[in-house]
Amino acid sequence: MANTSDTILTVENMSVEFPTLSGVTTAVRDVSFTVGREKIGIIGESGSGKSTTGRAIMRLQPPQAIVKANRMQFEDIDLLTASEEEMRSIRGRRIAMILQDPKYSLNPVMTVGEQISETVILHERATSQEARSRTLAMLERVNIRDPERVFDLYPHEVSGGMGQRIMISMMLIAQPSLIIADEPTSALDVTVRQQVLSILDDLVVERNIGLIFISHDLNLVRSFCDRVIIMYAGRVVETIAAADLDQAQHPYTRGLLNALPSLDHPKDRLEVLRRDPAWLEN
Amino acid sequence: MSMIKAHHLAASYGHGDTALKVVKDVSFEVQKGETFGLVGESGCGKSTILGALAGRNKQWTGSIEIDGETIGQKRTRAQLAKQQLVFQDPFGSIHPRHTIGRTLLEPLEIHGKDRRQERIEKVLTDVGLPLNFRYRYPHQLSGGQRQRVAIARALILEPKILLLDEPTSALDVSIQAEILNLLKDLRQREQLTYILVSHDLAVVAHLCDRVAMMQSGGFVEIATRQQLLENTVEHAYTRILMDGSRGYVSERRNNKGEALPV
Amino acid sequence: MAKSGTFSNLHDWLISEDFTSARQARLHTVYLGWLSLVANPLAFAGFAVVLLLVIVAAFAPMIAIHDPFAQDFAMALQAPSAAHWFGTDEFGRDVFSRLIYGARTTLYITILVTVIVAPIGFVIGATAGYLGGWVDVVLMRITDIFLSFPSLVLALAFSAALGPGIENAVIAIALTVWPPIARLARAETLTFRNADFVIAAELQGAGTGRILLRHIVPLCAPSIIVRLTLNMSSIILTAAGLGFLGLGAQPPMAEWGAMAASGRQYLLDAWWLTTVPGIAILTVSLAFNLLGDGLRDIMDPRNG
Amino acid sequence: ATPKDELVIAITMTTMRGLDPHEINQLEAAEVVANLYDRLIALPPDNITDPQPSLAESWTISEDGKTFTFKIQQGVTFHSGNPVTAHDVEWSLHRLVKLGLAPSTDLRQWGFSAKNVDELIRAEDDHTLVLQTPEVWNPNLILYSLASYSTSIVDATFLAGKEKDGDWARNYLQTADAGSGPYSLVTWRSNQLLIADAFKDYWKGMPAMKRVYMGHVPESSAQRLQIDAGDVDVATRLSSTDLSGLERDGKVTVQKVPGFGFYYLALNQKDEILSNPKVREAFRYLIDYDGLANSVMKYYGTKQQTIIPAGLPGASDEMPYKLDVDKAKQLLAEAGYPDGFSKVYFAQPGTPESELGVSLQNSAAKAGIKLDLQIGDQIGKFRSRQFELFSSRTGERLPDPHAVLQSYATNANNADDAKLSGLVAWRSAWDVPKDIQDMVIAAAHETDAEKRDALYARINETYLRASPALVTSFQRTDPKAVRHEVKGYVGHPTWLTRWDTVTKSE
Amino acid sequence: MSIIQTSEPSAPRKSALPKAAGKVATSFVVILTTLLGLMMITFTVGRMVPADPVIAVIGDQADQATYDRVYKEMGLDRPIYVQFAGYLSDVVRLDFGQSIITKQPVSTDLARVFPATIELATLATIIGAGLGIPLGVIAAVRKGTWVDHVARVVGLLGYSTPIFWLGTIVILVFYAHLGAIPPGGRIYLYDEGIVQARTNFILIDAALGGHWDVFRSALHHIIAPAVILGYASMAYLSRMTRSFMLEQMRQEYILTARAKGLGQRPIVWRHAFRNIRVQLLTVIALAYCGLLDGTVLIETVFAWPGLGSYLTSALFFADMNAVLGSVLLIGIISIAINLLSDIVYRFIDPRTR
Ligand SMILES: Nc1ncnc2c1ncn2[C@@H]1O[C@H](COP(=O)(O)OP(=O)(O)OP(=O)(O)O)[C@@H](O)[C@H]1O
Ligand SMILES: Nc1ncnc2c1ncn2[C@@H]1O[C@H](COP(=O)(O)OP(=O)(O)OP(=O)(O)O)[C@@H](O)[C@H]1O
Ligand SMILES: [Mg+2]
Ligand SMILES: [Mg+2]
Ligand code: NI
Repeated sequence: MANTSDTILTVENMSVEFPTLSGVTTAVRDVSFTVGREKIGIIGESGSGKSTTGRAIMRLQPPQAIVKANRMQFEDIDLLTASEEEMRSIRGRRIAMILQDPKYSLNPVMTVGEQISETVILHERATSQEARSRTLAMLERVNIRDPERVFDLYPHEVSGGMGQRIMISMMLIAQPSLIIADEPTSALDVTVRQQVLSILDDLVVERNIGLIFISHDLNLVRSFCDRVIIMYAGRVVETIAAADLDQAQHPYTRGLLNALPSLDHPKDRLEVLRRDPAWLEN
Repeated sequence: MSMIKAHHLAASYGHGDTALKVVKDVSFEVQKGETFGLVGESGCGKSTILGALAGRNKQWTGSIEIDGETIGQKRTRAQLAKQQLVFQDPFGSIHPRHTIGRTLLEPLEIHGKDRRQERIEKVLTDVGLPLNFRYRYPHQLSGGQRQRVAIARALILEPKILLLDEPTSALDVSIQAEILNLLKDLRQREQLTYILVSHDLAVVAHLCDRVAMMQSGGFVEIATRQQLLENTVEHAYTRILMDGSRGYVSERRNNKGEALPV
Repeated sequence: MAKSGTFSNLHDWLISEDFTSARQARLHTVYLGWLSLVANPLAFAGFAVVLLLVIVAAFAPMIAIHDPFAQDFAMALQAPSAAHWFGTDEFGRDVFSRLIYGARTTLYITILVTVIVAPIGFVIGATAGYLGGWVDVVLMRITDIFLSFPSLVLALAFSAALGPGIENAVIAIALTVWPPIARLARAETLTFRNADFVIAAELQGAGTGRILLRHIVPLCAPSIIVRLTLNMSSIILTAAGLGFLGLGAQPPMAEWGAMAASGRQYLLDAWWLTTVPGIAILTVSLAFNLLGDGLRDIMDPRNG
Repeated sequence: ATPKDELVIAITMTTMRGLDPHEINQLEAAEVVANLYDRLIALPPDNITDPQPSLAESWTISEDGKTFTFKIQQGVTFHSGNPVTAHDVEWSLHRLVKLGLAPSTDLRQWGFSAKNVDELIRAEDDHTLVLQTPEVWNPNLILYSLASYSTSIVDATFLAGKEKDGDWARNYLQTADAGSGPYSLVTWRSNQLLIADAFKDYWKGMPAMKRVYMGHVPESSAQRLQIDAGDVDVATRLSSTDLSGLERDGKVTVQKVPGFGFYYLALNQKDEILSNPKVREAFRYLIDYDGLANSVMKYYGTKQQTIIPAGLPGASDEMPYKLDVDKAKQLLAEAGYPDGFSKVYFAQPGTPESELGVSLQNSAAKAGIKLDLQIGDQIGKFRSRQFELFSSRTGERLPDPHAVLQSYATNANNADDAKLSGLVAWRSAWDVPKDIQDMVIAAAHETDAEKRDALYARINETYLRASPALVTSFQRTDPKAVRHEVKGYVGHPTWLTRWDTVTKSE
Repeated sequence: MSIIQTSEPSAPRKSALPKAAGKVATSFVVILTTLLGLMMITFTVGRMVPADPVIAVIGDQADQATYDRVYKEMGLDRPIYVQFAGYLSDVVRLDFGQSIITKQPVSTDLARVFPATIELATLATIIGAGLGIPLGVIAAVRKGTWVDHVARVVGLLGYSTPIFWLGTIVILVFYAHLGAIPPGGRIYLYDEGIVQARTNFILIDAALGGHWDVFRSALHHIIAPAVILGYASMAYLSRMTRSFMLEQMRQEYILTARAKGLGQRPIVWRHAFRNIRVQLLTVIALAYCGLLDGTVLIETVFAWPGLGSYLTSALFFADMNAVLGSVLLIGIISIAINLLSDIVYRFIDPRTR
């Protein structure tokens, strides 16, 4: 279980709204949770507001989005009132973010090394020499065998798994205390996924930091995370320890679990989720 | 009676020195009403095999027999209608500027079929979509609904075989369940034969009778459903895939060091 | 704004996504396009000017206050006045009336070129893109040859060769306008060529013609329409440029470019002769650009 | 503003094609050649019919009127430093005739040909040149011809070194000069500019303007702006409007240099409709003489409806025609075309030709004649008789009625294959009435001035009544705008405007 | 897992050389066929022009014998394919023949007029790119704000203005009424003949010869036409830059960069702009070729003695050799510019290396 004494992030009643032509859509509604030095998973269907939540924490929501909350506290910083200047010094240094597909989330015309060392130079005013050696060390840390060579490669020259490890090293090089990973492995093969996750797992445990792991793979979250937040249509319907997922109470969570085909408990017909409008009322 | 017979099938892309042999000598048979699975990591050639069977990929060697008829590189319309492909991405596989009705009408026009409205209504009902959906455009449909449309389009020519290329991997689990159920029902009702590509062994085990494990263009093992469920598969690679579909296996917890067996 | 009952019913019917017929589905799309056009003030302004141009061209004889061809040397080079809103030209003809009739010429050239060029460009480009291989190589080589001339130079060369005259100008301009359309059509076709829905149609036995016409055309249409609209502006400018160099429309036909050009001789004494048609060209060309730009936002959001 | 000792002239250079005096056929080039070269004889611009000595210090004409003996001035040198001798004159005139290009008509019309010229034009010694004519002509015609730019004297010795493959140094002379005139060519860049420097050893003394620039300024308004601002001294291609404007502003004088040529409308006589005399007559009522005269043609022409140019023997100021659409309609009806007809009409580009075309098109339309006006360079079609209506202007360069009449009123053989394409009458396929043709020939041979004048008066009369296929409306004038401080720049009716007489005040 | 550990970039690099050679060979063939096509078109056009080249030489009043002789001299009696073949073989020997109008070898003429056009087009491109690219970037970054709207209207106006008309108005206002600019041409007529023509770029020649007054005069003359052309090209470049930038700003890697804590400036210039350099280059190359178009009109208006005016007068007076020569030159230049941008493209974009 998470140790509440060590809370890194507290979110209370956060909502994110998008004004559109046909009125205001509320992508996230009254979401509350805390993150400690633990791996917390967020699951839910597509469009349930997982990514929006993650980005709102970093204040990286699209410019037209409106974020409201009673409280958004990250360590000693009030994310609701922090200036853009302050946010910039927090992003990448104290809160980092890993995105889904390394193919698109790395700049195609900058070398891998350049992109990683940029973070160090930015946040720690390191010289490029220092940055380079830090980068090489970090690449080695994520199990890249020939960091010197990889440093000068361009993103299109590395494989997906390697790209995701580069992404991890880029985000962890400045030693943040919270990482938000938005489906970091869903673009990867099963075999590679395992490897990337174990590196991430190691780093989080080793540095004793918090991880928000966004995914829609129930099995993955169950086995990887400590705690799971289940979202439905922008709301948190349930928060539960990963180990207790099978005992989940909310019909939505249950529905998801039952809809899953399983090697261990084969079923002839899968159960179909029946949505209850009542779930939309908090 | 076997519906599909592939013998020493090999397929490649490109010409001359840039030619790339992607599928190397696979042979298999699928019985009528059977569902045959194909699993393997990205790029190992799963879609290419389906392409060769469907008539999309014309650069293949070996022999293919469908419904007792030997198939050449060029096919007649009737031969094309015997098997239909369902694609992975429900957002890219339906013409964005055709209404659903139009999309379903198209194959009927190509094949000069009669009773067109009747057939469209039937197939929409078959896949569980309301009839007035035929006036909608794809962007007005959810992913699951679109995948139903894609299946409907495949079914409207009354094929004997459906070639399913990761039909649910872009969908949420709840919707995946609906589609998988639909596929099961259809198979039973229409006496269809499936080849299903997936990277989720759980899905494969749910639907398939037999499954071929692929690695870099070849089959490493063909396992039965029973073997999967009983966890008695032989090949190491198959095991990795099985572990993968169960979720994350912590190495720290296993305390096995960093490298995993290949 | 309070809407009358029938209108709001119609609006609701058009906006509803719960279609009961194919016609409603089509009207719905058109209506949404219209709504977004109205919502984009610049594009709407462009549309309004284009509409005005069409109306002016259609009703020229009623709008023109004088005979645009009637000469009277006694009245030559009169400054703008109540009788002659935009003054008179070197032959004493009423510039306003000529301007009105010039709208016909402009529209005639623009539409004719577009009508010629759109199918040619599309067929060549889409065929090249869809079939690929040597067909692509040959067609694109021809396209490139035409593209390697700056377009005005090419139009100039052709209309000089064909001789002056508006039909020849149309042909000459068309010769310079089709290659970019072909390129665009090819590029668009290539992006859809391997789309799953095209492959699905192929696997159901659809032939090349069917795929091009039924599947590729509706997809390329938005960007081609946008390009054609934007092109109209450059057609107008090229036509005016030809008129300016003495090719294109021949006297006594009123053509804005030629009017501006011949007015240049009288620039210092009769500024209105050059200025007025110049502003007309500018306005209409700007209108087509605004409209095209707006249409791009509406029909082809990819190009932001 | 322009420097005090330099002259800047704005012209249109598009038709200037080379500077070989024996090849060119165009006004602007002629002005350049006039200053790079000298001729045996000069015609003063203010008394154009009075031949004056130039390189020939004197001449005698034999009793029978066929032999002309010229004494060549001594001590004159070419720009190369070579002395000017009778041999140079002989070589130059032979060159003109033997090259046989457009300007060679000036001599060939009198019977000189490549075959006989060696014999007929001879240098007796360094300072004597003898010229014999095959027939008796009015001697003025010969003298005028020897004052034409085409009979410019070139440096034979110098050009001998420039000759290639027996081309008479033609290639060289296109873009260079080998003359003895007051100016020598420094640079000529086609369609851009020409620079000529004063020749310091010129036999009349070095000209005041040390350097002359001719710049290509094709736009009338640009020329006007520049002359107005003082960036050029002389401008020669201004529209009538701009000329009026300039005159109004008072910084320039506008010279209307008279020329011996007409603005004409040619009606192809091979065309059934157009060959109807009534139809031809009708066109004469469809030109807005007065409207044009006060606007477009204000500086470009003077109304002249008869065939002999004003200022020449036999000229008449009779103006029987005016714009009269009703009369034209009536004539058309009489001719059998009460509803008019449609024809293609070629007009030359540029001012004022295109305006003339537009104007005619307009008034013709009122009479029911639909003219499909095509403005463009269609001379080739005119020459080969492939046209219906054609209008342009001519510029004859001899100050004698014969020059105009020969082209407009003789047509020895109207057959297509006669190819007398130098004559506008032939080009119009007009079989000129025999009596007119005979009179024209007779007048050229006539040596008695009074008889000649009478003959020309009769020709003029007869021609007018013949309802000719060539409708002449305006006699050509060439306007030149000259800034007030420029003195001595006098436009020459036969295109030989000189720069060595120019000075600048202030 | 070894499959993933090693990436594959070394494999294609080995075979890069013969591949590149093949590429060069094909692009050579491509260029040759394009040139041939180009010449075929221009040659046909040349033969179709109604003006009679013989009359252009001999003048209106010459008689038929002269006409016939010159007709033969110019080789017009030979069959058209023979003429074309003859022309081709001359061109291969870099002999474009002689111009009827200037009586000079066309190659000499081109060497004279082309620098004038290049000078103008280059300055215009510098102006256009110098203003247009930053404007486009700012418009994209401030999408939807007034800056964007102003940039859009300015850009569309630039697209829509008839360039010859703008030139005319500029002359009327700035020369006739304000006297702020010279009337046209490259320098004042009376400054001609001072500077020794070495490169035919008047600015360079004047500077080389130390004639600073002429240099100033030349600069003074080039400004108005260059600014007008530059405006047109600025309009184009800013629109293209804007849409390229917008597309890049939508990309995931921009989100990554922001997540790193980068400020707006490095995100825009170091990340997004770097990605559009290649596209921009292509567009600038296109704009440069397009300027050759604009020069036809602007040279007419400003009496600029460049390729544009040379070509126009050649066309109108049936000076076929000159037309073919200059069109060929224009074609070659635009092919060369595109080729160059292609090469630089390969050089700066790591994905195509
Ligand atoms: N820029 C935007 N404008 C308007 N609505 C938006 C915008 N971005 C997201 N939304 C809406 O917000 C909701 C939540 O989106 P979000 O991307 O957070 O979902 P998600 O849970 O991450 O889904 P997925 O699993 O597909 O990534 C969606 O309904 C979406 O339509
Ligand atoms: N059109 C093509 N041209 C060239 N190579 C291709 C083409 N399509 C696929 N390939 C290559 O063939 C190999 C097999 O591709 P295929 O699509 O069959 O893999 P897959 O097993 O379906 O993978 P995934 O799970 O990612 O869909 C891959 O290495 C791919 O790069
Ligand atoms: Mg998401
Ligand atoms: Mg696949
Ligand atoms: Ni076998």
